[in-house]
Amino acid sequence: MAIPLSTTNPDIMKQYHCANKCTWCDGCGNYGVWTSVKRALTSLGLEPWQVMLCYDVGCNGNGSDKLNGYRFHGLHGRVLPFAAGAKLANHKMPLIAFGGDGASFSEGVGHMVHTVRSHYPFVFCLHNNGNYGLTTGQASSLTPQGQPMNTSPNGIPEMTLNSMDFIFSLEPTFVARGFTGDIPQLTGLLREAISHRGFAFVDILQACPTYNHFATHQMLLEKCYKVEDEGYVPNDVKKARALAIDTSKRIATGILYRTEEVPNFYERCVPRHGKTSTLVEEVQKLDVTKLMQEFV
Amino acid sequence: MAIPLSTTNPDIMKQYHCANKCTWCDGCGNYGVWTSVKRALTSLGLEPWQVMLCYDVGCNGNGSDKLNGYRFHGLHGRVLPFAAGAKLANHKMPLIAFGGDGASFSEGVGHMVHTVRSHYPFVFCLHNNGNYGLTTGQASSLTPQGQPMNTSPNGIPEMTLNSMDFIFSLEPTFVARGFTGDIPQLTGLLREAISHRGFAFVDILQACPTYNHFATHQMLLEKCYKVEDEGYVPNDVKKARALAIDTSKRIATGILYRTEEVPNFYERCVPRHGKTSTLVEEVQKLDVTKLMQEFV
Amino acid sequence: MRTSLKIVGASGQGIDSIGEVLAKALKRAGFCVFGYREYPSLIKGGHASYQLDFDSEYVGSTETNVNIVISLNHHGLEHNIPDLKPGGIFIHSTDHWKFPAEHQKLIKDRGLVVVNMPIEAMLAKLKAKPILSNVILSAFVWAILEQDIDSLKKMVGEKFAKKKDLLELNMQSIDAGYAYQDETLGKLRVAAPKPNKKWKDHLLLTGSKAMGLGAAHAGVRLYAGYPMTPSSPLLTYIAGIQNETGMVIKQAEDEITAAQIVSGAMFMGTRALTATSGGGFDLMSETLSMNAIIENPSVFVLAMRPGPATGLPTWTGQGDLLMAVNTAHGEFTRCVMSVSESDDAFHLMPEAFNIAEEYQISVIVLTDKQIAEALYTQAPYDMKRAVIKRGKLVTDAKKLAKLKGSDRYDPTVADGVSQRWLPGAKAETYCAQGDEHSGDGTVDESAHNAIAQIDKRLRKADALLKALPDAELFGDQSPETLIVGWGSTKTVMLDALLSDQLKDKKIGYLHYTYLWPLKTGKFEALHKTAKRVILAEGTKMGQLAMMLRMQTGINIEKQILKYDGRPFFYDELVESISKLLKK
Amino acid sequence: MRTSLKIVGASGQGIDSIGEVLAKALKRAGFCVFGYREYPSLIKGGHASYQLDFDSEYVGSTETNVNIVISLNHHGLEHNIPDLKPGGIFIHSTDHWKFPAEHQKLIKDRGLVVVNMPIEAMLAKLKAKPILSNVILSAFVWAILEQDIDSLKKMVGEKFAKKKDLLELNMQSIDAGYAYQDETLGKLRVAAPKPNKKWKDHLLLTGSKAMGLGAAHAGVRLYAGYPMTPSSPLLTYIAGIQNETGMVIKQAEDEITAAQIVSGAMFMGTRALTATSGGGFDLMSETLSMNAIIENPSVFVLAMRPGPATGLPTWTGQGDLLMAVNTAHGEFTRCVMSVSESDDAFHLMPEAFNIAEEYQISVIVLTDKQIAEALYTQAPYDMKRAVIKRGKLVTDAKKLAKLKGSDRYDPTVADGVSQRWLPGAKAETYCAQGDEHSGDGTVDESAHNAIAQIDKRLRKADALLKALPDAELFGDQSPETLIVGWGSTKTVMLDALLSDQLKDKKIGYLHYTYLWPLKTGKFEALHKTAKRVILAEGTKMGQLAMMLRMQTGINIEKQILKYDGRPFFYDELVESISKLLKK
Ligand SMILES: Cc1ncc(C[n+]2csc(CCOP(=O)(O)OP(=O)(O)O)c2C)c(N)n1
Ligand SMILES: Cc1ncc(C[n+]2csc(CCOP(=O)(O)OP(=O)(O)O)c2C)c(N)n1
Ligand code: SF4
Ligand code: SF4
Ligand SMILES: [Mg+2]
Ligand SMILES: [Mg+2]
Repeated sequence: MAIPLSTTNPDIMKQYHCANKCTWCDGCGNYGVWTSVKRALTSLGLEPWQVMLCYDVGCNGNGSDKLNGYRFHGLHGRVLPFAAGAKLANHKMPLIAFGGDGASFSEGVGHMVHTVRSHYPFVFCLHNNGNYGLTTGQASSLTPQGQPMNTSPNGIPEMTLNSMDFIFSLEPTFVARGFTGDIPQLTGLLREAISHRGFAFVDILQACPTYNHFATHQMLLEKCYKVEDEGYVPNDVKKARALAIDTSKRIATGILYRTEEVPNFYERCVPRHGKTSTLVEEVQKLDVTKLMQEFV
Repeated sequence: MAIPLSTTNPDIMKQYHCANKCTWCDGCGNYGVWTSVKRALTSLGLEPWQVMLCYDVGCNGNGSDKLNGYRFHGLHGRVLPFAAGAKLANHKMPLIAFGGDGASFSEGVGHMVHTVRSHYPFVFCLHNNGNYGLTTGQASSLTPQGQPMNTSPNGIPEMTLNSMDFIFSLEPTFVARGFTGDIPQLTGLLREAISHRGFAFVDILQACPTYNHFATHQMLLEKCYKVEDEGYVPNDVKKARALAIDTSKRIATGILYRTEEVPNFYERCVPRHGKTSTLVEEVQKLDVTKLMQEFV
Repeated sequence: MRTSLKIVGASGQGIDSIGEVLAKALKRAGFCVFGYREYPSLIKGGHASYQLDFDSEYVGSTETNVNIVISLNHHGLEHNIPDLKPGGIFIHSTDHWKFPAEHQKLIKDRGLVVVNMPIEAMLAKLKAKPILSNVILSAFVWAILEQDIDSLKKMVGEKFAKKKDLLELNMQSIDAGYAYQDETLGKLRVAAPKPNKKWKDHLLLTGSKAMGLGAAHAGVRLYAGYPMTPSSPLLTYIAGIQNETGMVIKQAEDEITAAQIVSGAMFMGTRALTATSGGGFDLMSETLSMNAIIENPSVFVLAMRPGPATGLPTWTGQGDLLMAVNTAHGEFTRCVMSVSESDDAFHLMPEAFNIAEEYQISVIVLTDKQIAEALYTQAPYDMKRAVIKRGKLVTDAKKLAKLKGSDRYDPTVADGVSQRWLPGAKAETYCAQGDEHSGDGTVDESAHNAIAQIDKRLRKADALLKALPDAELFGDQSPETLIVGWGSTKTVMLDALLSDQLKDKKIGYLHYTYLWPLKTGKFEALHKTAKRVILAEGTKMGQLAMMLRMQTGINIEKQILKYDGRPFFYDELVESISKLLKK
Repeated sequence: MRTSLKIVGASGQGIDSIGEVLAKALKRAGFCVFGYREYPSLIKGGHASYQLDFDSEYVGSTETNVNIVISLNHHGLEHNIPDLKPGGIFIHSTDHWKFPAEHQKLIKDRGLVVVNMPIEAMLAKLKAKPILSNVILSAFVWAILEQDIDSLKKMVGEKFAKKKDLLELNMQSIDAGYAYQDETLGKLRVAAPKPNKKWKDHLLLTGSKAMGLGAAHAGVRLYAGYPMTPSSPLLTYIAGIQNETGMVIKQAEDEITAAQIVSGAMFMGTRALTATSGGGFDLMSETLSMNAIIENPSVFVLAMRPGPATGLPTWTGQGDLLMAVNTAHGEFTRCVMSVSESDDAFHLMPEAFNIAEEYQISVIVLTDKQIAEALYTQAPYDMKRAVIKRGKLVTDAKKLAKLKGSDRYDPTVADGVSQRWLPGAKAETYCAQGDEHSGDGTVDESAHNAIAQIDKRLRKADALLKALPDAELFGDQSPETLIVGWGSTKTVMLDALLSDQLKDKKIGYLHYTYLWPLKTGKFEALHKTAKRVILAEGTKMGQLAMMLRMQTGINIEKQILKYDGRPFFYDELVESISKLLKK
């Protein structure tokens, strides 16, 4: 996809505006993601009718009717395969999918595994607020083990999932981390993610003042730093993995890993080699006379 | 669980015998697993009525009626959570679950993720034959990428899943690898797995002469070696992981990693602290008079 | 005479806390209270409400219009004026509000009293945090209702017994709120009904909590679930009492997992429960089918909300009945039942497990958002009534020794229910086999075996149908008008039948607790003599009527259907029925 | 006069290859051939069979007894002697076999001929691998049927055209097999029916392949699936032709994924398909519900096998009808149709996609293991017949420019079908919203909006019901006996009605292709005049009868039900009907 870079256009920003009021809690990190997405798309010169935004169910998904663009808000945990199908059908249209940590590492964790290994060419934003927000604060797989939550007054008996080690075990080609407290950075990350060849995983550390009292906005502000500020080049998968996993003292944000060398799923589909049209454009009656011959 | 160790008893072996004839193809690795399981249980002095064996659906599951023991043969991809429920209900009964690579890394991969991180105390045998046997040879997530299979004549477009890196990202407490060509070793691995405190993951490289022509019995015979022969001690998770992942030249078999320090799920359930009975034994009418008080 | 009040505002503003305090205080003062919550699918904000209807007699429903509205923000001022009955009182604390013309007219026509309480000033005076405005408001309402201040203080006192510092401020807030009534406005009063001592010792609880207590009482030892409104309150409650009950609680990674975990646990012989809503139940359906062929007892709570998809996640409906009866592949016996209020929400739990174990089948227990979250006044549950029945479970060592593996799924048993023994029992073993199988679980794909086993599994439906109670007839016992319904329709219907408009109209209400297999004897008999038959249901399609027609051929043409996410309201239902009586 | 032969042996022994070679050779020789497979759920071993019934007229069914049995192992000797008609021939190569007494008696009574072919010796002489025994056997049967050796050679020749070395050996094997007939046994013959030229240019293909061709023809550009018998052959076929069709094929990680992928692809505006069996369909049901609320057209093929659970995975049945009609939470419009053989398996694919797009709903296309794997003789498909209809899809730039986002789900449209435009179209955008929503997909939980939208989505069912064709009446057009059925029952029923026993009995067969919404006009009319009504169905419960009663009140008491995993067999069905005619 050839994305027209950086034609910043105030007209476009306006087009994303929508009359519906945001309904997130005060101080919610979802506001930051919402703003960054609009900015990133605008800065790429993409108008609402040119983009497809797919939302999972959760507090994050409640943003689906708070901006313009072609949008989809489907089932809890299932946004990834829907987005994959959408992208394969019209591979020319930029697509961003959004989902929570509950959706992505519990109900839909199987899709996460297979989306990464499939290298579908789209962007995924993980709204990582460390809990099930919309269902009022249950533990997700990413909630720290000792933390009492709704339905787990004694804390969870399971180990907290090390999400980055997990994602890296699936051989991703683009991994970034942002933070809802830094909108300019997040905007930039999204722009880069959209221009990635394959599947772009963007982990967004998201404040949830209502239920997440263990990784608060304040704490994230203190711990997050930008890798590019320290001259980091995101082309070594081993280094990237170590950097992504270790969040004990500091939390690395920015593009942590990227390679443009690996063909994406669509490119690897042999039947599509040499074809320029999209599947959407190809819907018509197909003459199967030749295919019938083997049966005569 | 206190397992009576090594009371080898020919009488018990006989008790596992069942009149139904095996229906696997000639040379199928399932024969090896089947034999090892009976031997391991016998050597532990466990009679059929004392063990619970849970089978997934696949060629492996077709073994469910080829030996004695309390057995379950359920749905494709779902054996892990059923086994977890069974074990939690009667934590005193040794339990082994069996499943294929298709079941475990596609349909049921979400359960795999959460079973490992939950540390349920039972054994899982992965029948790793690198394909969907029972449905006639489709690619699984573990089939090499270039390999043409039923439904993927051009080979699969997805990356082959690095199953061991994946499993280690979930912080397992017991990881072993066996091979269907070495029944004595596999028998020993199963014995150790049964005595493990938490979730024991046993990867069994299984020959499938009918559909797997890329990791054949012969090839496995040549590449597999026993780690204990080289003085390996399976207590360092980093070393274990590296050993498990790299199968390019040689394939490490034996117990690759083990720790008995991590409490299992049942042990971490606060309401069960201090209780000695099983949930099965506790079924009776509970007087809820006290619980009603808060509502008056 | 029923009286009602309603607190409105944004989610998260404390609506529920005022509602709960007042509800309990009213109950203790001798009223039967029914509480109803409305809120959008948002964490905070949006327009939510908590309504209390109370009386000296039983109340199980909500009226459209109320005597008092307490509005916590300006949304209430915008929307809820029309909700007041003539003479009603509107309480708020938004300064300089100007009502639009049509509201001003309403206020005049209905003689409404609007009270702008200076809450901020009162808080300032008390040096209290905004949260205490809830207490002030409660106390003010308490005064309006002419209730005794000490009873309110006692109740709030219990809550803060361990936090002395907060206690004092709470008491002062009560005094302030209560006093505001006398001092500032004089004799502003809403005549409360006469209290009746009998309610004092009743419980006040939601259907979800009733169900949770029922499950514990039924011997449930493991609960696995995944959060989904309106089944989450059950999970939250059961998880909350885990340290008291000793249950194992598992918040599973998804609904399939929850269903499989409880299936595994039931298979071993404990009692285990899961609950979900429509979307999660879709995912559990394959497990339902699995349990059918391995003849594994299991109980699934299906808490309904309007679909399809996410639909109206925090609202109510009865649209999943046909799905519960027909979902999951293959033909097999299942039992579908529905709770209707706090009483059967408790008592049907042991019943569901008994049926599951006696017939070795899955039981689906329907509930809905209304039942799950409504607040009921409930007599303390009788600990003697339930009996734990485990059907053909063999535990005796001698009997176990005589069993053959092939007894487990012996297809020749008359009622289709074969002997069951548990893994770990010293006996011949068997395989719980998902493929078609012979008696001991050996795979057997022969035609004669398939027929024998399918017949076996479906014979259970005949036996079960015989054993199940028929629908229950309330009201007139030889009704001229027969109304058919199920689930949460019951309590509002019973309230409606006692209304002045309907009480002499010879109406019978036939309530279906057991919905599948469907017993139709009573319905067919009553249908013959009734002049008119009506279905009342929270659906668009009239699903119970479809099922009754399928089983009897009888078509119920008159239907009162509601599918906007709200339960039937008392006055609205009275009117709908009245209209149909004229036809 | 129909003739039949059957190859029996273990799975993996080459049964299918003999069957397919003979089937094609017979078709080319001028016969209509119907092929039927039976095999256990195992990769190799077990007892499997491939039966060919052929005639000069159309055959769409299997007889219980055959003229020739070819047995590839001793299991056949043990089991299949009773399958032969009087004068039948049993071919095997197991030396020293001794038939038990009852078989010896059968052989005598029925005048059977048992041929022990020295296959091993013949192979040795040819220096050929065991696999060529299949060719030898085929040629021998060919000779018994008095067919021309050259036609067989030509056919086998085509197969090995590119492998010259194998070709030679194959030809020698044909000669040897063919010659064995003449030389060794003299004039052993089974009189084949008279050939009829018209079949020569027909296709010989399974229902799955017919469906695959139909899907490609319908404009399907993406297929996502997960292997599950009996839907796998469709996946395998479509994947096999991907380089010719240019389709994107995705073997998904599970059925939920497959359903979501095709939903996403349909949403963008291409045509995409998935297929599964009962267990996989359970998992897809939540997606069905999702597509209902976002009004996303989609097509699901549900290939039935007997459940519950794994059940009889390689056998056939019709037990998932009620599930297809009722599964998935919430109330919404769906269309359920069923294919019945190779002709409609093709033609219903464009039809299904047209309905999906015209009504913006999900269409469930039922098939079963019988249709999926049976071999049909089929006239080449007419490339002109199908028309691609995309309903209210707006693509014109001017019209797009005029659209408002709120047109997408405008609830005021008369037929419930609002305008649809695709992501990427230069127009106002909208949200395909899983929560209840207003016209442009904004979440709207108000009562009036919920009613408007639910009404909208269910109005489509009225429009669809009107547009759908009624059931089709075959046989007598004013029948004394009315038989009702659907799916794979059709071809065997039509064969049966032409049988000597039934052809003059004034029987009409009412075949339902469209099962939901259910059109009942014809049924009700015919029911009035028919003396008796019979349901014929591959279930235990008589599901179509349940549905017809639900919709009409009419109870079909006489039912021919089969639920042992086997399809209706020709002679068996004739007999069952005959019996009921006497009642
Ligand atoms: C099948 C199904 N199960 C459960 C739910 C209820 N549900 C809605 S959102 C959600 C979890 C939300 O957590 P997360 O994905 O982290 O999103 P957040 O609200 O935190 O942004 C759940 C369990 C559902 N809608 N569907
Ligand atoms: C829900 C569902 N989907 C698909 C199937 C069909 N199915 C049966 S076994 C199997 C895969 C088997 O592969 P694997 O787990 O690797 O076991 P193997 O046969 O190789 O031992 C599949 C797809 C099923 N039974 N249920
Ligand atoms: S609950 Fe948390 S994530 Fe949800 S809206 Fe509130 S702050 Fe945001
Ligand atoms: S297909 Fe493979 S795994 Fe299955 S029985 Fe045959 S050899 Fe074994
Ligand atoms: Mg979250
Ligand atoms: Mg496998």
